[in-house]
Amino acid sequence: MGDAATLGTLSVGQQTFVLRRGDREYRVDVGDDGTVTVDGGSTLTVRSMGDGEVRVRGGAEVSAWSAAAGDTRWVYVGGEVFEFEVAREGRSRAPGAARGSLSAPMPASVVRVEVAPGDRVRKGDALVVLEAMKMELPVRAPADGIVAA
Amino acid sequence: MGDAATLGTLSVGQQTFVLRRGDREYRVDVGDDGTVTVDGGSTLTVRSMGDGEVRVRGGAEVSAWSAAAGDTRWVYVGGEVFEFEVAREGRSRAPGAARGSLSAPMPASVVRVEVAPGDRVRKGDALVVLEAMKMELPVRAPADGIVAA
Amino acid sequence: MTFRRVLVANRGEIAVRIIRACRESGIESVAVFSDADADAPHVYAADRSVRIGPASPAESYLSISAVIGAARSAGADAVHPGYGFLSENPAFARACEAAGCTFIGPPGDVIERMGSKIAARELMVSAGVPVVPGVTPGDQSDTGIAAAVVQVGYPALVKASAGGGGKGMRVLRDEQAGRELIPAARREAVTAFGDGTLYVERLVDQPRHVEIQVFCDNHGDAVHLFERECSIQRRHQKVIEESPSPGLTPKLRQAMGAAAVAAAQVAGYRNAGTIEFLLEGTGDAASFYFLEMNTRLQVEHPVTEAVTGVDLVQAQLVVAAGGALPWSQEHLTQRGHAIELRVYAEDPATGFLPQAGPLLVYREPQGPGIRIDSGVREGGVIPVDYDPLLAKLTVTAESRPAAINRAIAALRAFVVLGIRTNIPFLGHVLDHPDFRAGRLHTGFIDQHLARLLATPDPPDEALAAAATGRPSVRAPSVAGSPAAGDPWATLRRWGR
Amino acid sequence: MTFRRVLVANRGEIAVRIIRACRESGIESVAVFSDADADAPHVYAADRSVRIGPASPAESYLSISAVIGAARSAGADAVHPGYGFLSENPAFARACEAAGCTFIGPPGDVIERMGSKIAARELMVSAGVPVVPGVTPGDQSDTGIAAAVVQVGYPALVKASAGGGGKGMRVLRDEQAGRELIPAARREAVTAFGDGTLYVERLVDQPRHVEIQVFCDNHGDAVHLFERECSIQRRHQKVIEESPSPGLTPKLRQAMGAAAVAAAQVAGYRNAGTIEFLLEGTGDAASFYFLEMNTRLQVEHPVTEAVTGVDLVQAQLVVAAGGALPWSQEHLTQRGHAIELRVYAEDPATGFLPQAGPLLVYREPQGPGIRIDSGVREGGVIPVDYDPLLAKLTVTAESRPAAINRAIAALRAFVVLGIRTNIPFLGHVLDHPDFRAGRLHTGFIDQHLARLLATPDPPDEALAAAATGRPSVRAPSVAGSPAAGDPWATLRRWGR
Repeated sequence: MGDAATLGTLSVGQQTFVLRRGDREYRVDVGDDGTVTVDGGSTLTVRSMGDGEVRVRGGAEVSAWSAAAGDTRWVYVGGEVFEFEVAREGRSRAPGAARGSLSAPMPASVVRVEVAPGDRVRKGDALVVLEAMKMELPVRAPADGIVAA
Repeated sequence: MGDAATLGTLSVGQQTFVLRRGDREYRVDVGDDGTVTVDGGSTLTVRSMGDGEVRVRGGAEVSAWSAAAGDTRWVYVGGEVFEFEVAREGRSRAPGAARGSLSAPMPASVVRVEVAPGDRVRKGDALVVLEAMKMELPVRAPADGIVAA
Repeated sequence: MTFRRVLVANRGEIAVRIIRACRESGIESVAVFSDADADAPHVYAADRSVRIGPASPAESYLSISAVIGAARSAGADAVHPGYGFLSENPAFARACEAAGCTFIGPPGDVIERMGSKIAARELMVSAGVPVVPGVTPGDQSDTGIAAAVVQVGYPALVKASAGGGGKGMRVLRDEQAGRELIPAARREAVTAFGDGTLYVERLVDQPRHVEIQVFCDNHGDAVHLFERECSIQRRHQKVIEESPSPGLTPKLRQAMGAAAVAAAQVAGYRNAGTIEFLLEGTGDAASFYFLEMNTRLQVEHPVTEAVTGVDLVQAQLVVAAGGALPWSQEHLTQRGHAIELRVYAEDPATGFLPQAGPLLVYREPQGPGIRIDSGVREGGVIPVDYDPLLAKLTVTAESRPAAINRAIAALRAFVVLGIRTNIPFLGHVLDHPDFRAGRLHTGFIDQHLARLLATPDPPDEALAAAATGRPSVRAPSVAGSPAAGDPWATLRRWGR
Repeated sequence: MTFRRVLVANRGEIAVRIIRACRESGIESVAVFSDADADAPHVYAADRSVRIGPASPAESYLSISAVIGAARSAGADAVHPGYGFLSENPAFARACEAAGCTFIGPPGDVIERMGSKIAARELMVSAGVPVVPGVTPGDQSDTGIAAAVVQVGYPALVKASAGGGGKGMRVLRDEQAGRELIPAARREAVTAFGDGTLYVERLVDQPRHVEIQVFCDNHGDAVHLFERECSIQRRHQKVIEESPSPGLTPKLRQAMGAAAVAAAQVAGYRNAGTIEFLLEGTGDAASFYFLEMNTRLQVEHPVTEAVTGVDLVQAQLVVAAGGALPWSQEHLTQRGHAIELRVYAEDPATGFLPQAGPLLVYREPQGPGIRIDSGVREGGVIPVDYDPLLAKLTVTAESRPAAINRAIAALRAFVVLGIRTNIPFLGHVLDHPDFRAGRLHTGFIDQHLARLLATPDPPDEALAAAATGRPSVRAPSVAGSPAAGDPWATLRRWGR
């Protein structure tokens, strides 16, 4: 599978996702240390194996597989498939200096670099413009932050 | 498998590789249109399927698989495995303006961008410095050229 | 005598299956492909390949002239039609022979005769094979059909004489229903088969669909290879098949096998074929009725291969080339238990609607007793143009309970994301108490639909994976070797 | 009675195999792992897992206290030892029982008795099972051993009484050779087994290695499951096994099966075991001699499963829990032909030297009649610490020629790059005229080595692929979802 290319690092806080399935919404908080809580419940720990497989440890450790297509998140776990829509994502709860990383959605060529190390960026600013499949794709900052050297 | 990330495009010419196996050397010319000749022989056409598989059309079209580890190139075709050492590579035969692309050896974070669009670079110049596995990895120009916008 | 080069006039898993059999038999294989399939697995599997047209089946896999043209240009001396597409088209069988290629299947006139429900039924009656009480009314008007329905009795089935696969089929439970459903059945028959002739038969309630694999050579020998239980169907199409049938006694198995061989022989059959029966009742007292004959390799042939240990496709190649049947009836054995699960890109929750789209993640299970026949790969796209069968998972074990457990474990290791499939649904069927108990009938899925569709709430693990997993979008490869020119950026496909 | 939770005291493909059998039997599985295997497939396959120590086998998979500790902490009620490691260690079997866990295998005293070549041989002689003419000299001095060699006659074999796997084994073809080789054999025996006792026997020239699978329950029943031909060996270790043996007549098969059952019964055997024989000569007149008993599941058990249709590991779980044998001798059948190929990370060109390194590309074949047992994955690293078996490819077909063709086709679809393997070498063995003709003996590989090692010059396609393929270096994942925090950059492993 095409790995996404990490293009740089940004200072971002903990991420909160709101995922929707049918008429239910779930709040998922993702820490930068691989911990996850769902609707404020008990903590799970996650690791990506790099090929779609995700090891999730809540009680026992289990394998899940996930894939994203647009706003849809596909997940396979325990013989069942779940589709979620991302209702909201990327809200920084802690505006502190935790490090995350930012990745391109697919292998692509860099057309323009819009920022320089040290620049202060705001959520939504274009950082880099990529070209793939004959289209220019801006990669935007998911949160306010400072471009690392 | 981790796809390498293409970080930018450089103007490079046709590539010539010298591959060694035992005491034999082979000259392989790779055009930017996917054509390949071996030791000046008849032309083959190649396509990468993105997961290690390469479709090669000489007479019939066959599948081969290849992987690189350092200077070693591993190839599987027709039930046999071949290991080649890259004795020389990247010599630009036609110094014209054909476009190639340059890729990072593995998914990694960009630590520094050393060049700007329009810069003239010489073979061996560091273009970008990546960080992966706690090491800084410079990505160098494979040929003289001009950094594309 | 053996073939030198076989053209495989099909796509997907069955084309891959046939190409493998050719390779193992020392025969060259030629794949054909439409523009939608230029990089499909069956094309890569073959020794050579020929483009036969655009994605539209009518202009490619269903085009006799395109396929025959490919066979000529590739120098093939035989054609394997697989199933579906042109496999039961007598004109195609004749066109192959006219082009100097052996058609790997029965003669065109046998296909034609068995393709007509009326002619096939008459033939079966003449051979003493039991048939469901039914009639093809001489008066094909609405009134004539309605009268025939009264004659066979309610509930009755009205269906296209020329057809199969459930098209043009209607169940009439009272006189009122007939007024609307008889014309509807006729219209659908005309649309699907170009022939509005209707056939009326008594509906066997809660029947089992049990079929017998037969095989005949050119030297007068014929054998059967036991039964396949195919009662688990949705939209009148099979999704789970197994052998042995949990509902067959040894005595009934023997009687059905003998009837199937008699049916094949009276039809003048050649090569691999299947006699489908409806089974009514249980135990030695159960009745079986001839339903139809499929004059080709079945989708579910792996089930028979698993329990008998034979290779049906390699045998097809031998017998079509004039060789003798590789087995005698007394040496064929049925051992263990096999279950095939058809993995479709379809959405069970919306009436099993076929799905098209990208296979973002596609991981097949493997291990002891697991066989996968597939014609797709991760990163590929399932086109809208064809049957949405992704793969067949066939498990074999010592007993039916062991096979069910193995199948459930294998399904849980079959990961497909990016497109809806029936994988979880199949798991729910296998785990249903009635399935485990062998209480099967063709209405099983409809009867238990609500329970089979029930999906648990997502566990926290699913939400954690959804929020943290990485995008799997597969883009055209644009990366070359490090510090090297990148031909891939400019060359993704060459003209063929 | 059935087990609730089984600890699998092994790694790699056999651990995965046993875990699958547990799952399909409704039994929870517990994997153990060393630090080299924290993310190995067998760990992911199990329901839970326990770290047992550092990479060094002595401190992990060979450590009785570490494994027993894991079994206790996980609450396991049984332990499956797999093969190798602690599987034939009587102290481990006893330690399991002492810890309240059933050892899935024979009692410790049976392991001990059959582990001594001398005691095992005496037992066989008492049961009327033929043995190779040989002697354990009372005088174990160089002179005493040399005298025994003269007594059995040249060529003679001198080997460790305590050992197996070819360690401490020397062939003496004349008196001269003995002066150097007898002390060498003793030294190696001491090093490998801590016991320098030597055993001298007549060397059977060009023997075949044919073994019989046996299975005994706790209720006095014992069966054999026919033979496995294991003559294709390198460095005295099997690499290709098949069933039926191409050299066995029905009469000989019956005689060897009966001898194997007698051997197992006189040994007081329980569970799955294997009686290894040397076969000399051909036809009904061939002689067979007891070689040794393997008191555990064999690496090559899939060959037997393929031709008999049984699941040996699931049967081990049933029988160890006190259940009756699931089969009777008269219902067991040997059908079709199966060949197992052991895929090793090793370099045939340098004496089959084991290899360690990354699996840059690892693609397994699949399809009808193909079974893969593996314990590795693409992107994984083969550690230096353990046996370099990557996978077992087992093919099944109707006949031996069909199985050979299937195996060759499957090997050509088995792509492993980044580490040297014996895959092309195995293909050369299968395609050798003497292999196809069934002219097998334990010296086959040595005899034909030059031809088997010959590699063609690379075709232009290979060079084109080498120059244009992309790097497959698999780095730790550092990419998160788009525009999202990336936990992977900081969390690649948590402590266990």
